[in-house]
Amino acid sequence: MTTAVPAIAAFDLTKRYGGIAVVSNISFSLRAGSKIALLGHNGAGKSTLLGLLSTLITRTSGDASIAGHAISTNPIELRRNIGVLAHLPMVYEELSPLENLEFFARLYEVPEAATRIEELLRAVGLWRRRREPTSILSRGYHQRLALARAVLHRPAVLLLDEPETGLDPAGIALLDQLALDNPAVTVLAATHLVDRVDRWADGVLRLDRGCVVEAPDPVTAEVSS
Amino acid sequence: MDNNLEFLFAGFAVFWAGLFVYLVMLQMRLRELQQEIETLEERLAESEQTEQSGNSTPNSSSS
Amino acid sequence: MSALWQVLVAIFWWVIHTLLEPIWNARWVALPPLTGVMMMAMIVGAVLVAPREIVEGEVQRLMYIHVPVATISYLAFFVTAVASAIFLIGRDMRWDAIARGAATVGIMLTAFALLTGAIWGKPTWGVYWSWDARLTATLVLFLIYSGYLLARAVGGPNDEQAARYAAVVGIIGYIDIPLIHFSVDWWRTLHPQRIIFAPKPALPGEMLLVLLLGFLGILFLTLWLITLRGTTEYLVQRADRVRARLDQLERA
Amino acid sequence: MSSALAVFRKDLQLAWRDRSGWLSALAFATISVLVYSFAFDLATADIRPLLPGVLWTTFLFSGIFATSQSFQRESETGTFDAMLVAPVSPSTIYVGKLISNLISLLIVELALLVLTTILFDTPLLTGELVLVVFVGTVGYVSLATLLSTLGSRGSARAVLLPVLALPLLVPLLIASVRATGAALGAPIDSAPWLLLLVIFALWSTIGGALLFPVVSER
Repeated sequence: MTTAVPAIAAFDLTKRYGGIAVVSNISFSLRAGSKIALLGHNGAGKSTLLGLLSTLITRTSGDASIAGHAISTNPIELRRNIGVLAHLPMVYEELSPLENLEFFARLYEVPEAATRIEELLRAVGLWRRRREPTSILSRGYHQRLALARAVLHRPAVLLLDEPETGLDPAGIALLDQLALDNPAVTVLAATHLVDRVDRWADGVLRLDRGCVVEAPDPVTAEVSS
Repeated sequence: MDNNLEFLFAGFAVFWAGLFVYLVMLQMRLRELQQEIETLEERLAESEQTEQSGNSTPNSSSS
Repeated sequence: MSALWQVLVAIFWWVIHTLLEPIWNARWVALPPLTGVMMMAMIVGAVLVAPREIVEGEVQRLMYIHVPVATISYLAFFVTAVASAIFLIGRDMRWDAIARGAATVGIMLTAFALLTGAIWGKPTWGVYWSWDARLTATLVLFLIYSGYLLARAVGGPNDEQAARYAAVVGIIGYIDIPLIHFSVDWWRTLHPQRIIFAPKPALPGEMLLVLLLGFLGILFLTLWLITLRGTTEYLVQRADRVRARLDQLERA
Repeated sequence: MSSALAVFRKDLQLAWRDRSGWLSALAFATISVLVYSFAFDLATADIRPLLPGVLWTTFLFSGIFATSQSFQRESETGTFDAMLVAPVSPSTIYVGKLISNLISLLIVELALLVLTTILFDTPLLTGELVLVVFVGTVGYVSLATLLSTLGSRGSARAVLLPVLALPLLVPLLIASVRATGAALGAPIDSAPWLLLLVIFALWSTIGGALLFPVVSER
């Protein structure tokens, strides 16, 4: 029985802005393949935690690991295993959807990028309009393109910050198909649509003023850190 | 060659006066800051008391 | 390779703790009196002991302030660069406070150097500003580290991002010095004109002694000012942290 | 390295698609050359000694302006974060950005040289001069690209960047003006200006690549 390495784990992770610990001594571990909803009021530290885990925000103290790679020692390898969706669309307005995905495919060195891009653009319904500048597309399509970019390199872990924003019901169905119901992927998603949570999540991580107040039971096996 | 004493005096005056003013300002600023921190930390201690007795949500104190 | 790096960093921290720590702890006790004594000696030396310069007259006594201040301002900026580097490695905001304090003192010293240089230059060469190579370099440094303070002031006392950015400017600014000196020296030699502030080769004994006194006086003064200023910046950071904590509590 | 190439290709695509970036730099450069020529009455006086100074002040201001614009767009739309999240080191992003900024600015500068050749009918496009312009541009673009990550609210940023960058660029400014003067046949002075320019370019490129990860952290 190989020891189960937690897909996402945090060890006393802290981020301090001046006097305030926006994220203070957060520890948890999430099983691979689990879908966890990250809940909490505004300012509870959700976005900061996601930023810390995706190495976009530098930690003040503590550590975290994704797919066995620690943010303190191996950030580049860690980033190979994560797909990120944040508040900002993070796509180039002047480039077309096709060009956007081609750039990120080169950046992530995705094998046979062309087929993967076509598959994703068809899935999110952008294949017909793949050559138009992204700027003329609606906010919903921006979000779909960002979603396609997040899963482009088939990451094992998805860190989503309110992924439903701007999505119509069809878009939300896409979100479920590509991420929330995808068995191979571990998802930690901050969301405000609480009523949807029990439909897709099998655990809840709740934050209040930077501390964990509710967390799924830690991964049983010894945490290899 | 006259001694340009007035320039010598001007140079010394500029340096010493400037230095003295800077030092005095610095000391005042330092003392003022120390007092401010004391009052702030008292208020912090008080409000943390009321916070502890008020509700028991876990909270971290600042460094 | 990284083992070697670990060893180097360990030695570095050992030097900091064993050598600098005791000096740092004794700073309040030692620095003020030392500065006082040295400054007194400097004044007495400059005004009374040093012989009157035949050619330039009494105003030449400004040299005993101008030359030490101009030289030791480089030390202040060196402290800024080193403190910035340590901050970037250890991410301890106290080093940012020291770097910021040292830069402020450095800028004040360069301002004094430029001022006394102008006052000394007017009667002696009829010119307040003479584009002399070293004076120009001092002016450039003054501008670079004013930029450092501006960049640091973009964020609050505890804004780590602004502190990191300013630290980079502080380090680049110091590494720029040799390049500035080369370019300014060669630039000056294009227009042959009298060398103003190059120390005359044969400075009579007493003058050299007083100049040395001047150096020591300004050195201790600078160390004391950096300590004072650094502590002020640190207290500003602490006050800001406590205030932020209070806001959070009162809002909750 | 291929990721630096990816960033570089994307930036060129962006610059081609959204011409406002470097076109405004070109407009800014052209206008300042005209302003200088009216101010110094360049058309009549013997302009050879003044021309290097005019060229390089224009290059520096328009270059710093364009570099900070390109970074501003990236950080606003979040695409800079999108690159930072990719499994590449920030230094390769820096190299990609540096080369694309360099290429777009070289285009602006060569266009300006052609314009100045016509306006003042002095042969500017000599081999040596283009080399000096290239090395000088590498020097200031690498520093401007590093410093353009200065995050500051509102318009202060557009003013703050030149104030921050120009004192650091004094050695480059002096060396490039002298080297350009020599390339234009000014009386040769002994100082090896091109060597100093090359050293500065190396210094700021290596420094930029090493320090960029620090300034791109949040």
